[in-house]
Amino acid sequence: MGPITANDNPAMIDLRNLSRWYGRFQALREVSFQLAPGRVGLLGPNGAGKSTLLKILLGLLPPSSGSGRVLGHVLGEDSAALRRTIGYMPESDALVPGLRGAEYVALAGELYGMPRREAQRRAHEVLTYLELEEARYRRLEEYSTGMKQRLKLAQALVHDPPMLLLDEPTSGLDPAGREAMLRLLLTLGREHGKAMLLSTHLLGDVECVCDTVLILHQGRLLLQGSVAELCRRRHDRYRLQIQGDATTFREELRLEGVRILHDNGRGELRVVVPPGWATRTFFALADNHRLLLRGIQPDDEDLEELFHRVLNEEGRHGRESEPGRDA
Amino acid sequence: MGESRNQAATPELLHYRPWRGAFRPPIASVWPIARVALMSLFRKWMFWVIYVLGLLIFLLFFFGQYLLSWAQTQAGETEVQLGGWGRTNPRQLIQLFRGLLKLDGGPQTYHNFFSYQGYIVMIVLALAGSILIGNDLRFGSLPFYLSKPLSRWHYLLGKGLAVAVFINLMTTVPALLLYAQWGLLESWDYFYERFDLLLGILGYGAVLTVTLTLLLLATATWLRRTVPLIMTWTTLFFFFRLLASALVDGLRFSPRWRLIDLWNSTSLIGRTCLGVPPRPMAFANQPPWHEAALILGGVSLLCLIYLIRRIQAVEIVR
Amino acid sequence: MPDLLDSPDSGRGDRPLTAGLDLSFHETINPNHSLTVAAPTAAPLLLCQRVSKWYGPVIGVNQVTLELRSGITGLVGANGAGKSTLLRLITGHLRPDLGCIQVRGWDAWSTEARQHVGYCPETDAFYEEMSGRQFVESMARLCGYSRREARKRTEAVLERVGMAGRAERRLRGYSKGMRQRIKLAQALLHDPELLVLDEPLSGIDPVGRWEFIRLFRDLAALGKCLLISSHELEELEKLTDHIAIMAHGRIAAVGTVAQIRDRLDNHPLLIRIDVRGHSHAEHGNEREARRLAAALLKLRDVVGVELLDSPPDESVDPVLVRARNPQRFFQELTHLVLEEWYEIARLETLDDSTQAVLGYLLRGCSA
Amino acid sequence: MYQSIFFFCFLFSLSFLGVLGVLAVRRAGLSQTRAWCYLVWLSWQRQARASQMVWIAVGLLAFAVALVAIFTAMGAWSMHYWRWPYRQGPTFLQWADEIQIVMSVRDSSASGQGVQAALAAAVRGIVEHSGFAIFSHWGVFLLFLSFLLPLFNLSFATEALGGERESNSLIWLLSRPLPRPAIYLGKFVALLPWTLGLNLGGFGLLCLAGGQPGWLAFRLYWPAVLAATLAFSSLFYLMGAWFRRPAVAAIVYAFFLEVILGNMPGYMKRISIGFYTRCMMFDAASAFGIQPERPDIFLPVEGTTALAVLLGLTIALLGIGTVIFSRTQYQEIV
Repeated sequence: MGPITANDNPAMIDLRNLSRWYGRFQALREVSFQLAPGRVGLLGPNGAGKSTLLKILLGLLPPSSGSGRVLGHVLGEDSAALRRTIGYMPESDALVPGLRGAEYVALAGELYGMPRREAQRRAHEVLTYLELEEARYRRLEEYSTGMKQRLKLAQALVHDPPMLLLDEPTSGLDPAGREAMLRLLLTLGREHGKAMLLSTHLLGDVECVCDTVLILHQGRLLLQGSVAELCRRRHDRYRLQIQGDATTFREELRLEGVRILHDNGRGELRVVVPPGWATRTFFALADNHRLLLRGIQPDDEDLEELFHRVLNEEGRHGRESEPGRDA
Repeated sequence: MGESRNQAATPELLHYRPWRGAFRPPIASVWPIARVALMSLFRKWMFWVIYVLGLLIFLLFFFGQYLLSWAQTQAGETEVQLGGWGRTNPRQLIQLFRGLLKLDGGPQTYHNFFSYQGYIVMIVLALAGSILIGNDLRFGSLPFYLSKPLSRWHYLLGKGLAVAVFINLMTTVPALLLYAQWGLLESWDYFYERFDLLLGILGYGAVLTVTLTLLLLATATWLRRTVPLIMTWTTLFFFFRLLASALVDGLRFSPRWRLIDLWNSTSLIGRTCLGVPPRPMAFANQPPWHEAALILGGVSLLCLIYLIRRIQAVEIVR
Repeated sequence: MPDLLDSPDSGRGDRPLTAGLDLSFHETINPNHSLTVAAPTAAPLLLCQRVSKWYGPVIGVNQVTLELRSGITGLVGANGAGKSTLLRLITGHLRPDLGCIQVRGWDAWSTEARQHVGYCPETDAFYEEMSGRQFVESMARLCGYSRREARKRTEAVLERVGMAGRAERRLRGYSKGMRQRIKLAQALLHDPELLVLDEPLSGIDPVGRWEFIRLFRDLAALGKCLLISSHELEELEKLTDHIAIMAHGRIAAVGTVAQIRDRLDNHPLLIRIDVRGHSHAEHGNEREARRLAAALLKLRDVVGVELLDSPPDESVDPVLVRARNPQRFFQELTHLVLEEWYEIARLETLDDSTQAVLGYLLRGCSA
Repeated sequence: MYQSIFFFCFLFSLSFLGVLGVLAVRRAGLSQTRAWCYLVWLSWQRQARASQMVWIAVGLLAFAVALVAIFTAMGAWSMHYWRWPYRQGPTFLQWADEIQIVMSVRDSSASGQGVQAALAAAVRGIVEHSGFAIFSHWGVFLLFLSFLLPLFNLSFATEALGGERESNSLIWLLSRPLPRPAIYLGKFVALLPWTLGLNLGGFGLLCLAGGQPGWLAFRLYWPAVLAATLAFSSLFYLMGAWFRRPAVAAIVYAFFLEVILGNMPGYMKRISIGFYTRCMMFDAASAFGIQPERPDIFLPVEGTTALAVLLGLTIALLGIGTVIFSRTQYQEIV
């Protein structure tokens, strides 16, 4: 019994017109997509329906309408067998108060169906791997946020599932913790062949870990595409750090056709450059105005801008192809 | 821990290793759930306080039996003077005590023990219900359990198992200890001759376990919070008991009214299980045991129906 | 970690422990945070003196000394460094085991101190059955305002946090971002001088984050003193550069990021420069990076240069430079670029961010 | 006697509120008093919103009242219809008639007849007036005093602080500029309408449903119910400030310790609240022949002493609670 690979299972997830209502509130609207096994990012702002989608994929919630398959299991049929192949890292704390770290992970292993001793052994192994070794015997109440996140990952990994569903794995983490978590996920995906679906509202998370991205907005699937493609357009943005009085420098930049998106007033500028721009010009301008240029970094488009772009494109596209879709 | 992460650790040790092995069926996860539930209760000092209070009754019975038995062996055949009333044989005197206190290894001993445990079982269960089920709902542990390959039934079964263990820890297990103690104190023959008592104890325990477990699961999933749970639970076991006694003993209503007292109903069935001989006066004041069985069966069925409906509801995941 | 808790402290008394630097707030000269003109006798807004707090055997806050008078101060540190404990001590929800905390001269545990403090706690529990507006209004009335005044203030703060239009729903159905806004609104009600905000930015999407940052700036401009704890160092850097760094229950350093960084003499700046393309024909088929590295090595302030492997998908070659005296180094780098025609795709100081400073400080601590 | 008790209670509550008011005003200006009044109002409201609890309490009360009303309609509060021998013989009323007839037939001397007539009338009188005794014993002592009264107090008083702690919302009150003693006492005052309303009001309803004997019972017993409510509320409220799970601690006390202590022989029972309540009741109804089953074992105290003890206990518990609440550092429950 090996991990389910691309050969066994051409589609990791295959959804057709999936909708979910909570009373009169529609959390998911007619979501359809197919995904090959790999690392997939699920992006969207708070309340876009990401958590609902994950719970449906896990067989915890039945879809109100539509159908789907996850790793070959039809949704709603044998959800226990489906859940055995998935490690789920919930967004909420979902801890069992009163337990110690190692007990908690071992319990998860047993609930997945591992024999008791095996689950305990494996719990310690996974905790060591996630560098929670010293905290193993602490009570869950004493864990800090970062440790809780890794603990939740540990309980999802304990039975070595072929696929991971991660709901906001980096929320509440300090930057070092976030970086470590992302590195961990990348390693798991690249070197150990874990398929994963990573839900987040941070573009950086997806960019770092995933190769495919899904964007949800208000319960609707806005975009499915490769991360590389999504990030392709960003070569025209820079973040500059300068030291000194920047007023004339900014004027000069404008004259050169550079658009200044934002100036934080303390020497940091975000700019959009015209095509064919050479960064050398920045240096030249800075030198002219007796400024010190301390940093040039290719800049990210933030999620909000990305949404606006995707929404605009989608809107245009939608109007052309499916006129009645929004009704 | 942030700093240690940056330093390269020994790669061999920290390598992720795959795991190969056969999974067990979901039913195997019932016991882990129960075990963890028990563990989280045993780690509360409040539980031990109540449990020790409950054990007081057991100790009373245990040492009562022991002391009387010991006194009997110590007492000689000599007659003792009892005040101005005359002389009597101490053995007979002790025998009389035993009969009066019902510490004679007969069915009545065990029945009394079970009945006296009523209040303490009620209090323990009110505590257990809010910790076992209320806590899971409050701290959001439910997604943890339900995201595992087990159905909601397995989850409930696990919690039910934990509850059943408590109930038996308070009732059946001490009763069995009393049984063993009597056999060891008196004679081995007791085990052969009164084997029916052993079965009776087990039967009584089983009735208690099934009824109370279902009732607790149903009320705890319905009410969730501690205070309402305690209110309902005391109403069921305290108020109805008072009411029944007011109605039947005070206002001389039909003994059938005693059926609203669930603990009394279980006690009636237990009486039948143990084969307690009916005492004419007291028994006339009690409804027949099959009516009690009918009531308990009805209550259990209602709880079961409620649980089935509740567990199929979607919103418990949210 | 354990050696940290007991050893280094004995001889030093109340000085904040850092990797060889001792910056306390009033020593630093910083235009954004110059003291408000106050009579010398006036008590500082917040004064923590050698405060320690234990949770059972675990130490939560260890000999913290902090003085605030105005402006925005960021409180940063890893998860579990003691930030929340410190904030709870300041707002009078906990009492220090050692030392004392005063707000305008009142003990932080007293009622009078609480009149000067607005607190936005980390917890996410409300009176869930109320609507957002009802909640804020009852909080206003608990401050002692009349019904009319409370309503007026409620509207004002809701407006300010951008919830005026959507405060009618029940709190139970609020998203994380809306909850954060309501929490902030109730902290602003009685117009306190000191605002203590515990993780106000966590769980908010990027748009909300910007609005909050703007709001905090406005508040600071009104003369409020803000103490904000956050992991979102990048956001915090946008907001203020005056930070207090906490590690293992101690304040490791207070000051601006640059000040703290500049004092770390034993760590030369680490700068990454990505150069694009191959070099010109006259230099042979040499990589551009190699040429730059050679040029850099000739500069006075460069301590070391390292060529890194280029990332697989990009046509750039990274060079890692260690340099002292950043002012002069960047000046010379500019000239180098202009004179020798390099195309720089990225110029980034890797270790002057708060995070990097934090990293150095922590390593200094644990070493 | 009852006037004086009533007056004392009234004075007590007035002075209590007065002390609170003075405390609140003295600490810092006028607006704090307003904040305190609002705190009382808000806490009162929030108790109402713990709807499950209120519904269960009201339902329980309605159930008890309905039962009592049915019994009253059936005339169950007297011994008329009791039979002797049990369940088979004629009723007591028939016995009384029969005694009268038999006696009048047997002896015809004038003096003898007088004695016999008096005896028969006494028997009849006891049978007729037995209603109050029966109602007292079953309706008041058993149903109300040993169950409804502690339960109502327990549920509302532990929820007042315990509920806030359990849902982690105490932090909002504690971060307001209100003195901690004022918060503690304010929430207690907000609790009183609930416990007093349910207990006194519930007792009133129960008695109203009890007809003639019920009316008498209410007139005699209400001071005891009031005092017991105050004492129980302050005790359980204190548990809310102290324990993580106050409801469980309170239930152990109310239904286990009270039962055990209250039935112990000797002076041990004098540390239970129920003992003093019963003493007040016995004292109030002594003219009607209500007394403990075994006065030599029960060892009752004077009614006024019992009242003083209960009120003193209330004040002491509130004081202790205020000190505890002002010094405790409340943490969130994870």
